[in-house]
Amino acid sequence: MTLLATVNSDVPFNVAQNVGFGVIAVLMVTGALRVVTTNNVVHAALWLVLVLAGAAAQFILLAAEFVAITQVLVYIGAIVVLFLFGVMLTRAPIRGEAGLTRSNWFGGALVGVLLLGLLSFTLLDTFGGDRLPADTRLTLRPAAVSQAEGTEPTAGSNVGAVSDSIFSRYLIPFEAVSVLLTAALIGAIVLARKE
Amino acid sequence: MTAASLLAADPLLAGKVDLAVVLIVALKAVIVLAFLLVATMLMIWFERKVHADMTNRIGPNQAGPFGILQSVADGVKVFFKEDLLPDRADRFVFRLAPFLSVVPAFLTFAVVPIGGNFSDADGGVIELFGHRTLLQLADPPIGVLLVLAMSSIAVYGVMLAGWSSGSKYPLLGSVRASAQMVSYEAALGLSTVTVVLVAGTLTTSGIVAAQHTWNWNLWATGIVPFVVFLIAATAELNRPPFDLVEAEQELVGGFHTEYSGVRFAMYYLAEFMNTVTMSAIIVTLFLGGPNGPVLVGPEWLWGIVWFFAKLMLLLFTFAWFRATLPRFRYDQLMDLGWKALIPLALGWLLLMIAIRVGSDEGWNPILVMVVGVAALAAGYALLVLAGRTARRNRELAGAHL
Amino acid sequence: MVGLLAQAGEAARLDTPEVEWTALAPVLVMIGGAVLLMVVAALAPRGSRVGWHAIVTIAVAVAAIATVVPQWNRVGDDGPFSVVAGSVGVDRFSLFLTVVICASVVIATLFTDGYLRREGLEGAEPYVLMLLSASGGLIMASANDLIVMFLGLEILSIAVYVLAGMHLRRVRSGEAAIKYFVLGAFSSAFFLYGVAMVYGATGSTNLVEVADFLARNTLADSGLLVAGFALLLVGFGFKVAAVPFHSWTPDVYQGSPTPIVSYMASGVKAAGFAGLLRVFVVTFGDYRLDWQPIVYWVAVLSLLVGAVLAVVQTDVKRAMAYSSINHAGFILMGVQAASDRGVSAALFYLAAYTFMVAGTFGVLTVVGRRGDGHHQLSDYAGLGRREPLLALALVVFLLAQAGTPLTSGFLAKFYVIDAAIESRSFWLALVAMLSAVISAFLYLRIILAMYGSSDDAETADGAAATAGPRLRVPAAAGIALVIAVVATIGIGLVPDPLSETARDATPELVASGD
Amino acid sequence: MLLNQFLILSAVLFAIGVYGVIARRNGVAVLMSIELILNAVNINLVAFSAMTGTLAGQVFALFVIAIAAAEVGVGLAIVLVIYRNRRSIDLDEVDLMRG
Repeated sequence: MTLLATVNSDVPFNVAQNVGFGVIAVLMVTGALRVVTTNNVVHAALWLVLVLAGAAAQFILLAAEFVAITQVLVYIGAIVVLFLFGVMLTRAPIRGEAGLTRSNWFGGALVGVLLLGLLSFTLLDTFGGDRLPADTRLTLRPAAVSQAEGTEPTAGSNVGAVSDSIFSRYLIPFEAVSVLLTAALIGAIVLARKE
Repeated sequence: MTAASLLAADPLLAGKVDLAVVLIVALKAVIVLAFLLVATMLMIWFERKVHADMTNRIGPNQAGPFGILQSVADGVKVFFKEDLLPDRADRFVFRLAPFLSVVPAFLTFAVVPIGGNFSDADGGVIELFGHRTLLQLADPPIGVLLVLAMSSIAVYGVMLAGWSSGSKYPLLGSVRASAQMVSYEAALGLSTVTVVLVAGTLTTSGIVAAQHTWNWNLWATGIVPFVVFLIAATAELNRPPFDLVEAEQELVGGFHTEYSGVRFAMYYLAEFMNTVTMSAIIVTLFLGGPNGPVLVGPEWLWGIVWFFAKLMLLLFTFAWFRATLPRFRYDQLMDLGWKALIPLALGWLLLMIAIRVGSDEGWNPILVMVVGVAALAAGYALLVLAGRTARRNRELAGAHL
Repeated sequence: MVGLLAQAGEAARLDTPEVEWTALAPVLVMIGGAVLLMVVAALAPRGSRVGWHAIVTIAVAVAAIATVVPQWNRVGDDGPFSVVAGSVGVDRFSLFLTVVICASVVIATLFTDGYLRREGLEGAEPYVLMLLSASGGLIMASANDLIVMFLGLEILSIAVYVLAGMHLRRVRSGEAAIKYFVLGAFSSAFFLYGVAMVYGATGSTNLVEVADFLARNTLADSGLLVAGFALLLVGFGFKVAAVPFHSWTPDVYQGSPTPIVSYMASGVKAAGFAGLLRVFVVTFGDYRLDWQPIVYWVAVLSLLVGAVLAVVQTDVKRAMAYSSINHAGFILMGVQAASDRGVSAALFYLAAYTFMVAGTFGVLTVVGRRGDGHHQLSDYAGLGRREPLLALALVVFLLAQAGTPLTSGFLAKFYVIDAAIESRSFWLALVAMLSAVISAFLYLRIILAMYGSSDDAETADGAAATAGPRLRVPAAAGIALVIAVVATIGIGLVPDPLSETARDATPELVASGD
Repeated sequence: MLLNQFLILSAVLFAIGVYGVIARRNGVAVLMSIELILNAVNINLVAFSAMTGTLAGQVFALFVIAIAAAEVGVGLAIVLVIYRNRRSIDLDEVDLMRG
């Protein structure tokens, strides 16, 4: 792939990180499967928490600690709590209910497997055994990637770089998010208030 | 590789990670755990004693000198009590919920710097067995966000306890409690942002370092965020006067009505543990952490001493609240959170930002302050007006019916 | 405070990009107007007789249109440009669609006012949400970055999900909202996955950089990119209601408040096509051989499914939903051509379609009566005698949709078919003409029902006349109908101004100046 | 670590989420499946960000998280409307309109 600097092939193989990835990945997939199969909505929410926490852990493996903590703060701390509120307000039975899954779930499974097959084929075909670069300092523009080659991996985190880019290059998206949240806020109140 | 650079933010892990380093980390973990547990035990005793003194009672006085071992005695008693599992409960979640209350408290405490001298350029790094380290279990680059994340995760313990009990009052209590905690998180977060703005960093050690030489955030942020944080923290902890979660007259025991034995003890413990942790966070964010004058004796000791002194002061304050203030009503609680604290914290944050931008741009600080306060006043007037209109509309609708 | 002042100097200054306010004016006016309306509505006591919410909304939309004019000239003088670190591009394409979206807001607002009064739902929130949604559409039209594009799409969608479910007492409104929401969120997630794929394949989300990358490098293996195309197409296809992502359309159109449907069919569709054209035709233009076949088949399916299923409906609102799918197929022909002529044909179609479809649903709003439930074909029986003017307006809109000469619809269809033929998609053009013939049956059926003189219609007319009072056409709705009729016939008679403007409105990607 | 480790994990989550949206009947459960898909997207974005060394992926992931929050808020409000009207959030019962 053109974007990957060729030097990546000599990135050492870190056993601990790969084992960590494997364990977390297995937990995430198990959790995700339980989310879509369990008959109890609250249990589904808890399995979802497992998946989300696993994703946060993967972000840390990818040196994206700010995304990871945001994931925990917003997803686990707010979104799933919102789900639980929703479940309680709509009185989910504590023993679960049988009819949580459609009888024609087979079609869904087929679509899922097909998509997975297509995507994995494409990904394996495109990226094969490409390794991730050792340097985790991120830059704004892709052109800088080639220049980063050969520099010493520096200590430190990307939090500053991420926040700087939000207030410079991604200023418009950042402001757009605030408009989005305003719209969602007004919308949710319009729908949820009692007349 | 990738994640290694993250760890390197801690001076301990910057170099080669050998056995000694691993042992130091383990030692720190044990110390933090033990410290928190002992502090919690003492806090329970302390609060009961203070509360008793303020209400002209004696309080615990049987176990140990001044009844200081009362918590241990209680613990032993509770441990041998029968552990009931309600028939209609969701067993797995019912068992899981207490842990979800305890664990966030521990994790939060891991980022609190409990000692160290922050007056030099090193920023609180001390020498331990020939290794340089901070006197805190972990110093992630996103420390403050971790604190906020953990406080939002603490909701799970409450919410799931109520739901999994399979009974009416616990469910009502838990919905109340979690709505309260979620509501006050916004105020908590907004006042924390003010601290981050002033300190210019998200790490707890950095925030403490920015407060050396008496430049405490308590006044650096202009006191208001501290007050908001203190009130919001009290509500977040479900402590009096915001303890209507367990308003016995209305809800029996609140979300943990169905819990007994060890599991109940865990909730009891978690409540006080969270109080200790939250106090430690307030000390870190607003009261300068371990910063303080070095008097006599070894330098490293004084950081810890000052940290403790400040912690005790806050714990006393929480006990004082409990003994003095009457419980809020639910609508008052929500009004205070949404209509007073959140606008106040947000407005103050905006004012701080305006002053900061003004000094960056070289504007006249007095003018900035005047304009900022005027804008806030206008905003407040709009808020009041909108509230009044809404009330009138409601009355009109009521008259219509 | 001391600390604040002391540390102020230490912090490193961040290079924040220059914000060119004038370039963002239309979006800012819409958002500012929405916030202002919300604030004022919160302060003013409820229950005033004048529909000032609607008046403010229209004023805001018109002001947004007014801000377009100087920029149109500026682009003419200096060429297209991009602002704020290259995340927003201003070209005549985005300005053209800004006007189209704002116009659809104006017309939908005029219908909404009467609707809300009739249903007892008065309040500022629907207008605020419509303005916010339209601002999302404007962001999409001028997005120069896939992140911005996606955020625009979400702002657009989230507000419309709520508008669909706005009629809280009507069960069908809630059903429409949940269907729209679930499928909309689903398609947004696909869109996002597609963005991730494109980012992985090209290393950037900025459209200029993506286009640059694709122009400079020949990907040995474009599998990832094609997967990205397909997933992006799902997202856009959903918004513009193209087959096979159309399954929500009939239910949502049928269940949502009718004036909101008029906005959905015009404004939301225009925004969806804005994104589609900018991302596919302009950015991925070099890879058109990879995506053209997909769009080709989507267009064919939309044309045929929309036309055939529209004819068999008995509910007029539902039939119009299928007809809008058919129209999406026509506009997709312009996309599929992937040429300047195709783009301008699509733009012309969108502008013409906005007026005719908004007008159609406006008539449906009025005929729906209190409760918004009278949409069966039988409800239209004898309308030609009871409400001759209203019926005449509907006839104009329906004839325009069918593509009758002397209406805007004829030229709109002519231009897209011309563009398809120019790009040598003869079969597609043939399918389009066939589908136009099929869907003409639907429009004729409705017209016949209105003017039919059979005994059957006579009795139905009598029954309706005795059952309910005369239809009331609110003044605002009347104005909107006049605007729509004038526009539809006007464009049909004097097409040159619009077609020349559409020809000028070519999209261009420009990197940021810094 | 290989790039594809993360991408395949993301593809698996994506597929599971798609299955969930199609196969689940409960409104809240469907929303959860959508969250699975959004998480798959985020893993993709962050992995590509690490691969290309650009920030866009991480920033985009942050925005996706914010959008997810907004979406869930609105989604649950809609589910509540449905529940109020029919005392059930079973999506298969939402079928007044057919044709």
